[in-house]
Amino acid sequence: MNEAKLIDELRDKFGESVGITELMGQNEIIVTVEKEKVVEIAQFLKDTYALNYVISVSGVDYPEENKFLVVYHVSSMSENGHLPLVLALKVSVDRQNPSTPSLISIWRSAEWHERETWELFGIEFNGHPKLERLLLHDEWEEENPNNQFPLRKDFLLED
Amino acid sequence: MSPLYFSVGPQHSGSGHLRMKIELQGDIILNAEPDPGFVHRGTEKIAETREYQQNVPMIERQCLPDVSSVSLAYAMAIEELLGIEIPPRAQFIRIIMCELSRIMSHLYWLSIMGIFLGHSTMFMWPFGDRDIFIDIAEKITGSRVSYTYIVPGGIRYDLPDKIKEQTIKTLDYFQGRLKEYDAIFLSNPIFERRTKGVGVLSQTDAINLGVTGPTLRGSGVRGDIRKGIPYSSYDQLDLEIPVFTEGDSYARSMVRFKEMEISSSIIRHALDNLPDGDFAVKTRKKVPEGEALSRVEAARGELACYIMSDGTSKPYRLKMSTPSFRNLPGFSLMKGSMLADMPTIYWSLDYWPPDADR
Amino acid sequence: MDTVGNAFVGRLRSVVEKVVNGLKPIRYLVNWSRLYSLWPVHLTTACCSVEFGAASCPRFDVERMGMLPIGSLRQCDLIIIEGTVTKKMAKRVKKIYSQMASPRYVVAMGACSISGGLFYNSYNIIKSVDEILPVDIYVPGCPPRPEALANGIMMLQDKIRKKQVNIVKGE
Amino acid sequence: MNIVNNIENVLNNIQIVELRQLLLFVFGVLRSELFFKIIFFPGIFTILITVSELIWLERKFLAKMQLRVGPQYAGRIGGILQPIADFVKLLFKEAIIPEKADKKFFQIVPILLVVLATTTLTVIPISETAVISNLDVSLLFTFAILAIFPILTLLAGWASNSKYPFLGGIRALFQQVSYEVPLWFSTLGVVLLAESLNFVSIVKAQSSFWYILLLPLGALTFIVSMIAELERIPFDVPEAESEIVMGWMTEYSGMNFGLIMLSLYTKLYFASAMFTALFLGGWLGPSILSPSFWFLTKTLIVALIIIMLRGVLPRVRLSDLLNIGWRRLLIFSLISIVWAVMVKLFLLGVF
Repeated sequence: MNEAKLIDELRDKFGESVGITELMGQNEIIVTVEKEKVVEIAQFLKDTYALNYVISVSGVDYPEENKFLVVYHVSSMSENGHLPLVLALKVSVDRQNPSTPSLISIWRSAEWHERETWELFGIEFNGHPKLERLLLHDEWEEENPNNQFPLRKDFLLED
Repeated sequence: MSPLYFSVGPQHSGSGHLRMKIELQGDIILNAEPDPGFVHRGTEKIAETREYQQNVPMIERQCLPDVSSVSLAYAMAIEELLGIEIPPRAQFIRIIMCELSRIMSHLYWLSIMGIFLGHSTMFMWPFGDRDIFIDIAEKITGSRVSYTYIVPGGIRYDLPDKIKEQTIKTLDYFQGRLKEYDAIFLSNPIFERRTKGVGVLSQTDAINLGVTGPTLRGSGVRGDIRKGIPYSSYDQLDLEIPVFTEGDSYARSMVRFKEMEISSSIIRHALDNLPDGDFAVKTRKKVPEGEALSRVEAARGELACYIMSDGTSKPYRLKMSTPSFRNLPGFSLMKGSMLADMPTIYWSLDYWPPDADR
Repeated sequence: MDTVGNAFVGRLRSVVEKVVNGLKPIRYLVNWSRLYSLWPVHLTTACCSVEFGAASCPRFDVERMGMLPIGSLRQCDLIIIEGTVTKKMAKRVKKIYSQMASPRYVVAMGACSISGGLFYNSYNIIKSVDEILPVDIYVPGCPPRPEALANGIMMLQDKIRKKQVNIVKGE
Repeated sequence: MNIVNNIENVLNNIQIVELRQLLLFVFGVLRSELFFKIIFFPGIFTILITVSELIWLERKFLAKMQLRVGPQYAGRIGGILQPIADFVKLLFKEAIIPEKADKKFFQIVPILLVVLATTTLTVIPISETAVISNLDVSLLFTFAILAIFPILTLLAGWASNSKYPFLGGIRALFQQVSYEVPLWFSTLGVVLLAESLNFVSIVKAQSSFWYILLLPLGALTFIVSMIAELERIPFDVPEAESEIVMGWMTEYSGMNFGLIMLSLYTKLYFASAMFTALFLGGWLGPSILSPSFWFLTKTLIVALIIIMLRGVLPRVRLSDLLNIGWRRLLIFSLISIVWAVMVKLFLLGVF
């Protein structure tokens, strides 16, 4: 599983929609992808490279660049264990109306992660069956009406 | 008869700090949906306001029964960012601490499994034996449960002398105790009757749902980071992964039970050929810009710690993908099972609510 | 709840209360019985529950002081707040405390329940349990050692020993 | 006995006729032997003392099995006063009656439970003479009383009008009804051998051989189905802590709960007493000790075995519970009846 081959194959198959790709550490690839093509790329990765096991979905807030970054960490798990490859699929999302297609149809294990990212960041995952309150309590909206998403940078903690 | 909705709330001797919304028809559970969040303290948000070193005690409070794995994942991510190499002695001591906390976490799991099945002696025996392991940890790190012993750059101080004899003596005593647990509880016909064929998770479902740890290894998948992607010199140790293929609560329980023996043999092996040399490396407060992902096999499953740093001394974004959160899909196993199976399935996932809510 | 029923009903209750408080030996007997059978509620709020479990394990057995972990909430009279109380948990803790039969006692265990502890600037926790419950005993520590919890229970027992007995309403 | 005489003279020369007759009657009752039996020896005092001792014994014995100490400070010597502390605390605790609950039945059930549990003990002979009511159908009498318990537990669960007690009540009904059938079949063997339904004559008939030696299978089915009657681990399903909190006892608090606990342990004492009377030859034993002492030690040993099971076995699932009840135990009890017939014929010398 050499990583370079994967990056080239991704490049020629999806061309411009695959943004910056780099090699990190021993066997970790970072691929930034546009919002529209993320579902097909994910499907392609799952079929050809058997990346079927989501490790984590984390949202990152860049207020100065006015964008969110949704990072899918995916690795491949087979019957006899882990394969060392980890791919960080990054999707950049506009900060004003943050919404990105949910990858739950491809990776079933991303369901709870996406739901948590929606609750703490406010990033809409359209196509997600159950975007409901998960960790915060029910009266969360009434208590802080102006900014409901704690993990955003502009949500300040009182010290 | 119309279905009976009721919530197995945070105050219930059959659920930890978690609420389960259960829909019951007669004695069969139609739908069981977990409602986590009762211990969500927002550690990821607080971590952004504190230095790297200050975060270690707070991150450990996530999973108090199994502390060393959490701090190891955090430390390894920062070391990857700093690009420093940990001396072999520190790596071996880290392995010893992780395996010790794995045994303690599995003992904690075994005692709660006992009380959930109504076996009060099985609550007391493992808890009492966990205390002799706590003595070793207390002698090494100075505190009973939250050690903050594994820090970015190695470990805080070296092993005290005469710790080897005490550990070997404890492990020998523990071998005998494991046989007694097996005799009174695990090979008890009622235990087998209550856990065999209960909450069956097939191999493909296990991979699709993304569960991890003993829940995964109970369904026939040989998924263990210590073997797959060896870290902190686990590759120098011979490691045998217990895998069961039935995928029911009994398989998951036996995986954890076998792991206790393997962990004690790892500790013995690590203690025998412990390299000498210094035990820590000087680290800078400011971490260079970049991002790092570290994966560690905690007692409950694979723990991934993802840190993005922006060059300052505080993390820009810290994400801990904890094993309990990733075992949440396991609750769907309760559909169609009897109400009496609810505690068995719930605790065979070894779900620790603060670990999942962070 | 006005219908605070008791083994002594109607006017008998105030008579018995006058007698019990008047006569020292009877008051001593009632207080003695209350402090030697404190039944804790089965409620774990956060990570201090590991040390409460260790406190009820064979080494630091709290059952020596008569603490029988009983299942239902109606029969318990001691609630131990083990660790951080998040806002979601606070609603339930208030409801649980109101469902317990009086006389009921509260032990705040761990720095998080006393003053917010390690997570003082979190957006989702109650700074200290005093905001929602009348606390009797504070057990500091993060997590406090089982001996500290046992010492807290003993301090609660001394407090009950000196307490005025009133049967009608909860303290 | 001169105290009795001069009290009688004082009473005789009271002028007011009615008062004299009343006091004489009351004095007669106080001196009567039945009053002594009801209040003191096999009656209320012994029951209360043995029951509180059983509670203490269970907590200490379980603690010893779990390598810990158990109640120690309540009463200096090993926590001996722990049951009394619990009892007095519950007396002075607030007894909450939920609004939604059906108040009448909610409060009647604990009282009825205690009353029924103690009435069953009137027929068990502690020694030759120390039996309160020596009915000649005393075994049938216990049949009747024990048949009422499932109705009461269901009533308790239903009257509390909330989810967990309702489930617990239904489960208790399943369990106790399905385990009464093998319970009574297993006693048929004893009745066959002793040719009488009276406990005293059953015990007398065991002077040569204890029935546990003649009918081991009957004794086994009796003890297993009796544990199911008592809702004790491993048949703890109606108040399965980790599933339905405390089952039908969830809503009870204060003295109501105290009475229920009292009735539970009285039933435990009654179960072991009945087992000793039927199978272990009640008060029969070498004469170095007094007969009632023999009876109490045997009951204690049987109670210890029942308590030991609580420390050793986990809880059975509801479906297996009913399986064991209807399939296995019923067959065992039928086999034990056939076995008893064979033993009877052998004793009569037919073979």
